[in-house]
Amino acid sequence: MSPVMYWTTTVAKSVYILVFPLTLAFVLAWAERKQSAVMQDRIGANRASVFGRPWLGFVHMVCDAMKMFTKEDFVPETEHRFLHHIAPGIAMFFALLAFAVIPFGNQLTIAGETIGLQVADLNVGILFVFALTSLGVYGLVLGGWSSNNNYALLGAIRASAQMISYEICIGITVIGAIIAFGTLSLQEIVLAQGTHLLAGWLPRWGILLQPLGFLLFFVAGIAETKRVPFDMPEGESEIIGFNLEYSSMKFGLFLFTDFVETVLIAAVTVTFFFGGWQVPWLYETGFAFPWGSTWAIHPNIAALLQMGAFVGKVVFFCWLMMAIRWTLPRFRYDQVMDLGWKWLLPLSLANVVVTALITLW
Amino acid sequence: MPTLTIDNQEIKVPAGTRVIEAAKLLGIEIPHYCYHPALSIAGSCRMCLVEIEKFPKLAIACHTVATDGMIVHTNSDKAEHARTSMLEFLLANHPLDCPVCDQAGECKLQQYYMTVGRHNSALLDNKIKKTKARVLGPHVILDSERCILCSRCVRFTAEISKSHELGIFNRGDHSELLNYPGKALDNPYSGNVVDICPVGALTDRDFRFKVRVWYLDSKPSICHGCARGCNIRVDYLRRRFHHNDGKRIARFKPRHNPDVNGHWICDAGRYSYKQLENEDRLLTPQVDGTPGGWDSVLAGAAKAFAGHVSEFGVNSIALITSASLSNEEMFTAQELFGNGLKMEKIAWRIPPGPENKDDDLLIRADKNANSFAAEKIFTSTSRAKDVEEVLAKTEAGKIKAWIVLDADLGPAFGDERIAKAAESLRFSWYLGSYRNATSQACRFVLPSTVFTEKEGTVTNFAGRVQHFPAVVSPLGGALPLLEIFAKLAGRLELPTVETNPARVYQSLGQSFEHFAQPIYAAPTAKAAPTSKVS
Amino acid sequence: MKLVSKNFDVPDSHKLAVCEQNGGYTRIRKALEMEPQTIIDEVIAANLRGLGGAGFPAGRKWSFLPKDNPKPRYLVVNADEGEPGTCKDKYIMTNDPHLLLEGIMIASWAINSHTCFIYIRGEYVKQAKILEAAIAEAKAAGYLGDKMFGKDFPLEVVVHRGAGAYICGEETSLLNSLEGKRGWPRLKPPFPAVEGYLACPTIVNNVETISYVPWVIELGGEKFASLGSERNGGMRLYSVSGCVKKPGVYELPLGTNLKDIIFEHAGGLFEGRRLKAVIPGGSSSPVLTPDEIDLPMDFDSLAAAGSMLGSAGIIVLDDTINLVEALAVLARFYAHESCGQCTPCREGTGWMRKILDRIVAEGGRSVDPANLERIAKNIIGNSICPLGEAASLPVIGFAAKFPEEFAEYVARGETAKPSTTAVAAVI
Amino acid sequence: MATQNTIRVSVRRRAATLSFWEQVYLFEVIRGLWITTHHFVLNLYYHILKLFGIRKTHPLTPTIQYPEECRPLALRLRTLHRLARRDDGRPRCVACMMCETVCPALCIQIVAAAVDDPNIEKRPKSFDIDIGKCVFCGFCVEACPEDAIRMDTGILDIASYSRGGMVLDIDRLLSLNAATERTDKEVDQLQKWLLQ
Repeated sequence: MSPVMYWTTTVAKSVYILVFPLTLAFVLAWAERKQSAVMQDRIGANRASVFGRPWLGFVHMVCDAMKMFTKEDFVPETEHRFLHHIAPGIAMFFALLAFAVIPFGNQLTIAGETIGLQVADLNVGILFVFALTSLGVYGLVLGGWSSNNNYALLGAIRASAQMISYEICIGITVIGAIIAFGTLSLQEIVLAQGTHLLAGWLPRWGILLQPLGFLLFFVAGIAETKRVPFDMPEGESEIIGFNLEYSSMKFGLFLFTDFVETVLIAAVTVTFFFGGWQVPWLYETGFAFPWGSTWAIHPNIAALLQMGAFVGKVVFFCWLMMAIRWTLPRFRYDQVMDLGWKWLLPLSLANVVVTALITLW
Repeated sequence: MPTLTIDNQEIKVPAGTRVIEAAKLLGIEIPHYCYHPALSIAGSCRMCLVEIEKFPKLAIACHTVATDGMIVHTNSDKAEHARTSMLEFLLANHPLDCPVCDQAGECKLQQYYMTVGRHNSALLDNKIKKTKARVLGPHVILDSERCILCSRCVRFTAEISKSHELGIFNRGDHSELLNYPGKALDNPYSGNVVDICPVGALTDRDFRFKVRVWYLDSKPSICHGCARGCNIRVDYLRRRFHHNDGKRIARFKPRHNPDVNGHWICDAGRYSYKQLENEDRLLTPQVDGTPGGWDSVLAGAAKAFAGHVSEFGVNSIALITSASLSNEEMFTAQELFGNGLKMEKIAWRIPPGPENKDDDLLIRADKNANSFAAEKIFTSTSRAKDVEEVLAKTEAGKIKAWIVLDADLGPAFGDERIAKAAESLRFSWYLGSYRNATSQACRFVLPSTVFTEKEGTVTNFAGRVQHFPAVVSPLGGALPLLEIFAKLAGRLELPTVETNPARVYQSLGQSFEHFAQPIYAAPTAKAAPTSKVS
Repeated sequence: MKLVSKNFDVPDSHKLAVCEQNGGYTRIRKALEMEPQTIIDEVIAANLRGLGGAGFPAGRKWSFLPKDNPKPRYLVVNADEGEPGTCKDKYIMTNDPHLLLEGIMIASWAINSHTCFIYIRGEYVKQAKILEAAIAEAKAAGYLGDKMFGKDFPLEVVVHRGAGAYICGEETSLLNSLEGKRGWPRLKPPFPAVEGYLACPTIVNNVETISYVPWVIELGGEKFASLGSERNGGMRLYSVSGCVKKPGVYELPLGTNLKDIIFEHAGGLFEGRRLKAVIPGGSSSPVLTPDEIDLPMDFDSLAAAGSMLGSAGIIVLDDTINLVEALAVLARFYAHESCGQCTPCREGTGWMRKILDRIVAEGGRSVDPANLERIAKNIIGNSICPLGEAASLPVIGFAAKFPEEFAEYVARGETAKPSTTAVAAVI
Repeated sequence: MATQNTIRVSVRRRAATLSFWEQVYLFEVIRGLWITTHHFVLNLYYHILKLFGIRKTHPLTPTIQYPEECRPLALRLRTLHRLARRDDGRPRCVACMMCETVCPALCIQIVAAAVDDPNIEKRPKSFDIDIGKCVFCGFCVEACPEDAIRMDTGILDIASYSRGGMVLDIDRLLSLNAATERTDKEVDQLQKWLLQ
């Protein structure tokens, strides 16, 4: 690969891990309002307008951002001003970085060069994702602790307890998937889902191999994003969360991290259980349907289709999580811990055992 | 000693006791308007109708004398019906202008309507119009429409003040309480008719529209207006200071004490509350007229004192004290200045003005609340008891410094004389509550609280020791005199001064037999019940 | 038979000479021979009731005087005849003042009083003058003054003219008025016999009662008593007024049938009229319907019939009289005359007047008759003096016995103002 | 008969016992999601139709676009206070302090003064209502013996840039009138005042 090409692709991919989740998160912030409105027979944000039109409420998002940036940045009297400042950055940083190992397509061939549609194809990609999401907890804990406020500290402890509890479940659930696919590399996991079952009629997606695993993962994933029904850590105005002493864009970053994490969880879920960028019956050279007919497509077009499929799947799961967020009420904290430790953890262990037994068999 | 039964309770009462009084002894309140224990029986309101067995009809409890074996039912159906119907009659021509009536909240019509009335009005006709808002005298205003013609006020002016200003005119439902033509209700006790008026007919012009009575809290106290020591009730605001012109104390009311003042107080005492929060109050410590903090002014005062003592000796200083201080303050002053600093000139006697005379009801010529105690406490050490003497010695240059305790010498000796005498002084302290010629003549002014802002006891002219509590908190930067003494003692490096009046009174009792009887409630005991004005 | 009214028709009977020709001042001479206690006993035996209206036995009243009170005793003659429908005392004082004076002398001797006040109604100007002239004549004759008929028994009789207040016919307010105070009734006890005029023992008797005393002495107690019915001794002056042919004052034995008084003595009704109601004993007595008038006119019988004899002022009302208007007139009178001292009478009489005035002027409301009756019942028994009862009894009587008269007014008022009535009912 | 006269006492329902499948939550969650999704899809369909100009009249939501459109207020709705006047223009209020006394939010402050007219005697020298504190309970209206204070102005949108601006004094309270009596011109003036 030529150096020019190398740097170009590297920069492009880096820009991607910034732009893709952030754009989607921005859209999610909008969807948060609009989708809930539509679900609840309301209209939703429609007052802010440009050129006399509310532009489906997008202007509100812009205004919100302007508000976030221009608000007074209140910093509490704390000896850990530095940590206080960087805490939201830590949370956001790790959430974004996890996207580096998530494959969003197979490969493109441009000017004879093959470009893998993944920022970094780590052979331990899955562990990398976990490492980063686990580190994301530091953002919250440091934010709560450095705020020099008992309530914030309590909120942070609550948040970390919850996230650690559910990370265990996620980790164990994914072990099931790893056993099933036999690899730690995310790209390979996706590739492994490109084959079909039942004489080619059914895509061999993770959900078919790990139906229980999917459920557990998805539930625990929502808990990881700290959103309803698991939004205890933030508890916006009711129970006071770790972000109590944050204002302006630092608060906004925490808020945004949630959306980025939503996208991340959606992307990981898709990667593990819904074939990642795979489109059923679409191969590098084109479609090959189970009834025998084929449709040849240029490989690059196919790759783009697969990228689109990935984005589509992620968007669907974002929508689903949003729908859940506006459907369910919040758990009580004891219920959260109860669910995490008494139900999800044993079930995920059972899932591993069963998966392992089946694989051995 | 007849024994009678009231509502199934037996009681033995002295001969001649009225049924209403016997019932009161049993704790049964028979509704009444015209009956007042200190006045003759009128029997006109007919509210106290009770059923007495073997009587052909209902009898009024205020006039019926209790006899042996009498069986009285105050709550029988007949008696209750009679009461309700009497109240209905009383309210038939009553204008029901409670919204503008100052009595609302302490009105017996309202009270009995809620307890024994609760009837619906059956009146379809117009009410009778009578005089409204007629000024009877300097303190009292009359609303004849509200009057229920109980004649308490008429009997008060006839029997107590013996000034006969009021009478009832016209007949039937046009009967009207008025003052006799050309005669204003201006006797020195006129305010009492407001207290005894059970309704809003006679209201206090001074209290008029200032504050609604239900915003007021009350504490018992002792009037400091003269040597009588009348028992009073201080009504004050605890919140909503936008009422009552922003002042806390709204009025004084007499408190029943058969041994001192009966049910009454004089108008001078009644309206003496006004000065307690007026503009003349001293609120910040001052040096030569310049306000300062307590610490700096006290430091200056102590320095001046110490310098003076080392130069001229303590005998060149005179303590001039008001005879209105509490027993505790006098005793502490005596301990501090007389026994502690060995000052020999403690003067408190100020001759009363010629216009002050005793009358045969309550008013005393001596306008100091505590002359009795001053004589007792200061006499042991003082060699100069008359203020006149101190003044003469000051003018002669023998006395070179004054310590004035709340005494205003202006009225007795003239403002100019005080100012001139003070000019020759090396230093002077004024510890007092009000700005006056004496305070202005003194260099160091330390503001002290008035009697409603401190606790203590006073001794009236007959030697009766009476306790008064702190009703409100000190105004501005003023401090109770005992605390000022304690601060001064600290500055002058003298033994610690006790600031708790109860403990000071204990020491006082050990030094003077007259004050040996306990006055302060034991710390655990509840406050003694205060008798109410009927 | 005529006792008190014996000399009414004699010309110049008010003059001492004429009086003495007709038997005047003979009884006093006889009485002066008797012991005072004997006289009191005679009067008790005579069943002489207080003829002012209350009917309290006069002899018993006299015997209530405290024996050991060193204060002077007073006799007060109540000549404040204000009860509507009553004019008997006027006749006595106009036509036979010396009979009254003779009675005063006997009574004073009996109760050992040396001063007598005749409290005469302010409107009785002529009678006051006659009395004063009679007293002067008696004095000149030595019957009154320092020595009564030569005996060492000084007696002064003073005529005191009232100022025209009905309430001053009540004995205690009469005493208050006599003392120069407001004519307000006093609380009882103490009764005047114990503490009356200037807190001294005082006997207050009606003119008619005192005027019968000489006849008790002349006839003797038992004979006098036998003239009337049981426990109602002697005779009585009945003032008959209203819709009769011959209104006037008739002296008849106590217990004469009311029907006989109206239809025989007073000449009956005018032609073509129907009797509607009779007020038997002055305006304050409850009204009787035509069915009820067949009864003996004495204190006990009328009380049994639910009315009272009172001052025996019989007012006859026939079918030309509108009873509601008549009642309104009465209510106006009592409201005007209520002294205003005690609550029920002051407010109740005024209230009843307001209601009745309104009923007459603009028709009534359905609640009015019941309300009137309720107010009246609330006054009765609760006021200081009997004026409250006097005002209430007629209202109760009229409302109970003639509801149809009220119904007419109510119907008129209700049709005129349906909406306001509805509001009133809600209130 | 006895049963008819028995008073029905509502017994607090016990927590519903959940079946196993309900306890699993999953299916219940899906059921809930089904409902919300149903609404979402249907509404989105109509929204899109409207976006493209089809079926404009369909009432998409019950939302009222306040303040451009207002719901008609019930006549007895408690809205901003006003002080009524007598026929001669003087305030009806006689400063009896009933409203001040009954006010649970302590938002009314009245200072009384005397008037010469013996038939009125008393008037409010100042009458301040701190709308910022008011809880709109209407007790003051209930308590008023003179029918002087009323809450019928129909004004609900009360806002100010300062705490002091939320305190309405006697002149302002007297200047308001009932929503039902208001002319169009007064409505305009009111609008201006509210927008200040």
